[in-house]
Amino acid sequence: MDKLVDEFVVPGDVIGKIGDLKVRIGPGLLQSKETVVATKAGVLRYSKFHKFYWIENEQKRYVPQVEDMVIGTIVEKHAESFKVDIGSSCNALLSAYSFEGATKSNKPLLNIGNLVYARVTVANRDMEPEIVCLSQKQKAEGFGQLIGGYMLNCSLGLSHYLLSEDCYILQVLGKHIPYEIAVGVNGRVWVNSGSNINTIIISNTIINSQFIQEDQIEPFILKALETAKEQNQ
Amino acid sequence: MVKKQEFRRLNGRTQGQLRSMESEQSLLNKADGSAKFSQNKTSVLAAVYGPIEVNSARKEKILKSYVEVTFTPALGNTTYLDKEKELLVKNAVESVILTTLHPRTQVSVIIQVYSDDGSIVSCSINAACLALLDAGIEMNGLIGSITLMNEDDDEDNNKCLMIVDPDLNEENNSKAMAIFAFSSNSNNIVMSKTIGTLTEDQYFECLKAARGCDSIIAYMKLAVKNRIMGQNN
Amino acid sequence: MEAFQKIHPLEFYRKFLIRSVRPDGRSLNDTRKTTISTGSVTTADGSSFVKIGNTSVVCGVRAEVGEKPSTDKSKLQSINNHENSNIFINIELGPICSNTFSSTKPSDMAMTLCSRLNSLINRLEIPDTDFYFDEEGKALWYLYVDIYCLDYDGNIYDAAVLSILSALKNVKLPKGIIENNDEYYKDLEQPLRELNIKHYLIPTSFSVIEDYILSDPSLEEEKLSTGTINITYNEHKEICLLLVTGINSISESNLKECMKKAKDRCQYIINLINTN
Amino acid sequence: MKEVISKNEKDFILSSIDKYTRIDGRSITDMRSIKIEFGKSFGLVEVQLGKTRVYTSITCDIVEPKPERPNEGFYVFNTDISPMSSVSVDPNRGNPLENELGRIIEKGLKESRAIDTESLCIISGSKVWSIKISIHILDDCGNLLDCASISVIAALLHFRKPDVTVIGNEATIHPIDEREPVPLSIHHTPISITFGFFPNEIMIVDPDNKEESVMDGKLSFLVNIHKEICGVSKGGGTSTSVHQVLKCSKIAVIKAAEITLQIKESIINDIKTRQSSINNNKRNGSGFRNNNSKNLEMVEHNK
Repeated sequence: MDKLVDEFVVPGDVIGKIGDLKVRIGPGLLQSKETVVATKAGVLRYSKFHKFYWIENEQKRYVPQVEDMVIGTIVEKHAESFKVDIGSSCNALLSAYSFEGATKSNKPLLNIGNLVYARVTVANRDMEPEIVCLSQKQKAEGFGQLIGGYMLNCSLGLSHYLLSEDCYILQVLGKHIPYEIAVGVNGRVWVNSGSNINTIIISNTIINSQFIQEDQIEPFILKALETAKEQNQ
Repeated sequence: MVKKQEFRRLNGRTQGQLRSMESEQSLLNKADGSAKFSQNKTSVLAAVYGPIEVNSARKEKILKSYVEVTFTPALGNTTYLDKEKELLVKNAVESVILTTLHPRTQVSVIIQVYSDDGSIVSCSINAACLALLDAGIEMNGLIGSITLMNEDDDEDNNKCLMIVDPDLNEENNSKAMAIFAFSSNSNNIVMSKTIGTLTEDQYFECLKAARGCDSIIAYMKLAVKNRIMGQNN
Repeated sequence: MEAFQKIHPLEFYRKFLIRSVRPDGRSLNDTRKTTISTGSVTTADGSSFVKIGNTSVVCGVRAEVGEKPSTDKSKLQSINNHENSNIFINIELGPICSNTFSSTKPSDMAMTLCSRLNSLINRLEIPDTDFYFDEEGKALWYLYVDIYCLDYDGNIYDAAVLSILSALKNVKLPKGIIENNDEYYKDLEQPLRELNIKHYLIPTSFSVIEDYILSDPSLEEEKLSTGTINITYNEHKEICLLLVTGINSISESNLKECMKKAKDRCQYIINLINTN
Repeated sequence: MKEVISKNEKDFILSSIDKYTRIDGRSITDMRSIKIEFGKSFGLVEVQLGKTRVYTSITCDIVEPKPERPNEGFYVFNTDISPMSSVSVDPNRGNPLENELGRIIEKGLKESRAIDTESLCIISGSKVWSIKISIHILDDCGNLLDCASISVIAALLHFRKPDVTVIGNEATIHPIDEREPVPLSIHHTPISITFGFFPNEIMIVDPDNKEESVMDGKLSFLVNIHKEICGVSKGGGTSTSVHQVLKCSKIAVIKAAEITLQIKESIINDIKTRQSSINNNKRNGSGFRNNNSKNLEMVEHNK
């Protein structure tokens, strides 16, 4: 089953037989009568820890999955719930009670255009996705409204990379500029820092990080900081 | 027996020789997936949005996603001739997309012709396939298309010569033409259209020669591999 | 039984297809009763009315005189551009024939059919001299063929091709003379002459439902079908148009089988066209 | 499906413009980088202004002129905002922005006599050139008017029509490979520069789509290299003071000069590459590229 791991696959390539081994297949793979077939073009990855196969590819359109952390923009406001755009094919439903400490009397004051950081609880192809602003332990833990700052759009691959623990870019940025960041798996990143110029520098480094080598990121940031200092003299 | 000097066409290509192919992917910023495919002077840009919300409720399908194709020629506005090209591209593309994975959504493929120098429908189908791969739409295989043409052999004029991938002036004084589309996962005919009068054995001769379409599919795999692998290492 | 057909149309059809019969009693290869009558519209220069099962189509031909286009040399002579042929076909699929069509915008199907028929008409190879209004051919006859679908129950392509062919056979064009190069006078003494159409066009259509091939599909069958095959032969069994479209692909053997079925039907259609 | 912009982004853009900084690091009077690519034959140009992309194609054919103007040719403009430019464009419903764009460019060219229709006459009364210009908007990332006007001007300068010799009233058209094709007669090249206005008297050059959704008003100048203003388009929004309009026109003149130089340069070196490719074809005598031994030549451009 894993002779193709870390190899480039194209839709229609047969990955292997299921046989009796217990294995989970993720996005980009499809089981059709005992064989697993690739449905997207990309690199086949296998994580031994979760026994999980998936295809890593460069994509912009987000397809909701359960337990994904996403950033959404509120599009409609109803009495009991909000409609939130998370960049997928249809808007997600956010109930007004899915906030920490929200009761019938004190509902969260959100209106159209606000940003929320939420977790996807219901996601399947026949139903509207549903999101909540609570962690599994029903605590806020960073979920909820994002105030101020700036939101940028990037590809899904980059947002996964930013979420990985050893993400080099965020550590380097942290050395030079104090900032606050929320990364949504749907290709949206919310950044906030002391001054507008710093936020702009952070968002530009994140967007250009795909195109410049790792060792050139630090000089890129330092140069941007100098030009910012001269500008506001 | 002297080997007959290999027949050379006006533009210097031999009978079965395709034009040199160039391709470029994810060049548009707004589209979910985009690709430019050009065969010498014929070049086409294809963009894909999907899966997105259906723009008119009448077209919404309950169990499948609705595939919509828009074909705009290089000059002026679309005429009824382009509507037929839209239908050919739509059928060829819809046979590879796994539409049942995203019911009640829409995948819109937009084709813009840069310059038309013959076999424009085949070039559009190849460009659409590359754009779908770039957008990460679930597919069960790649689709490639090829155009063939019958020309009167000037030596003995009852036998006619069958040439591959004609350009515009070859196409304009051709006796008959046939467009084929094959997918990579089965050697059945996905789409075929003939223009002009062909006898049956000429048609099946064209069908046999159209298997040259596998080289186009092989090229597409290489193109996507270079783009994705090129980025990672 | 009605409810079952409404809720699970595919299951309902599969039950019939297993025994290779269809709900309306036809076997898989049977075609519906086809009737062709010509000359039904007296005001047109040529007309025909075709009925295949419930699908009925009226076709009228209006002939007009016009000068010879001066820029014919620079226009490229080719099989797939339509400017140089003197026949212009337009098909109307209005709300009268089925509720799926809107009256405002011409539907995609009508436009694709129109372009397919216009490229098919060149296969008739009608000699240019037939279109001469006067001897030297300074003025030409232009034929505007309009097809109106009265009732759409599947397989509109076959009905349209048959109606065009029989309408053109019914056309009678008078000779004429030109005076001081812009008045056209019809010459009534000379007999009206017909277009000598070299080739017959014999269309047959199939639709594919889960690897069963049904010939001459009705509307329900077209809705359920995942693939369509249109084959048009002329009387020398040469392919004038072969169109394979649809979501699942069709194997070569199935295609050969369809071709054989289409050829068997050729003679029947030729007699049908010649009788009326 | 509509483009959604959050309130946080709007507030951030407004506050950063107050401090004279913009999101992509440009200063207030900076235009985005312009990339001009020429197609396979004359008159096909694709221009990228930042991420906005516009493709223009020009063709010509011979038609009879109008009886009341026997020796005037035609310039036919056709603008089409392709559904690929943004998800909110619906292909089957008309788009008012299309004709607005087309009209501004057409007026800018025709009324300022940048292009004249007399030069298109071959035989007065019977044969004139009709030039068809199709503008396709492929990627809408703000400021479509500037990108479209640059691509139209580049296409007009780059286009060559076949050479025609007139003897009596018989015109012979020489195909392109026999006789060197003739460029169009373009007198001057008006380029559109658009300004966005923000509260407390701040104005920016070349707004992108996020700034466009936030700005109060828009003003476009069509300026040519001789510092003449060929057209002004102010599409509603806040009123602007005279002093501001004058300042805008000064900036517009400088910017237009830079852009016209860049267009002319790119056309000159494209013509050079086209000449050299034709020459080396001629030199090896067979008129086709000599590396066709391989059955399939794979050329790969990768961004």
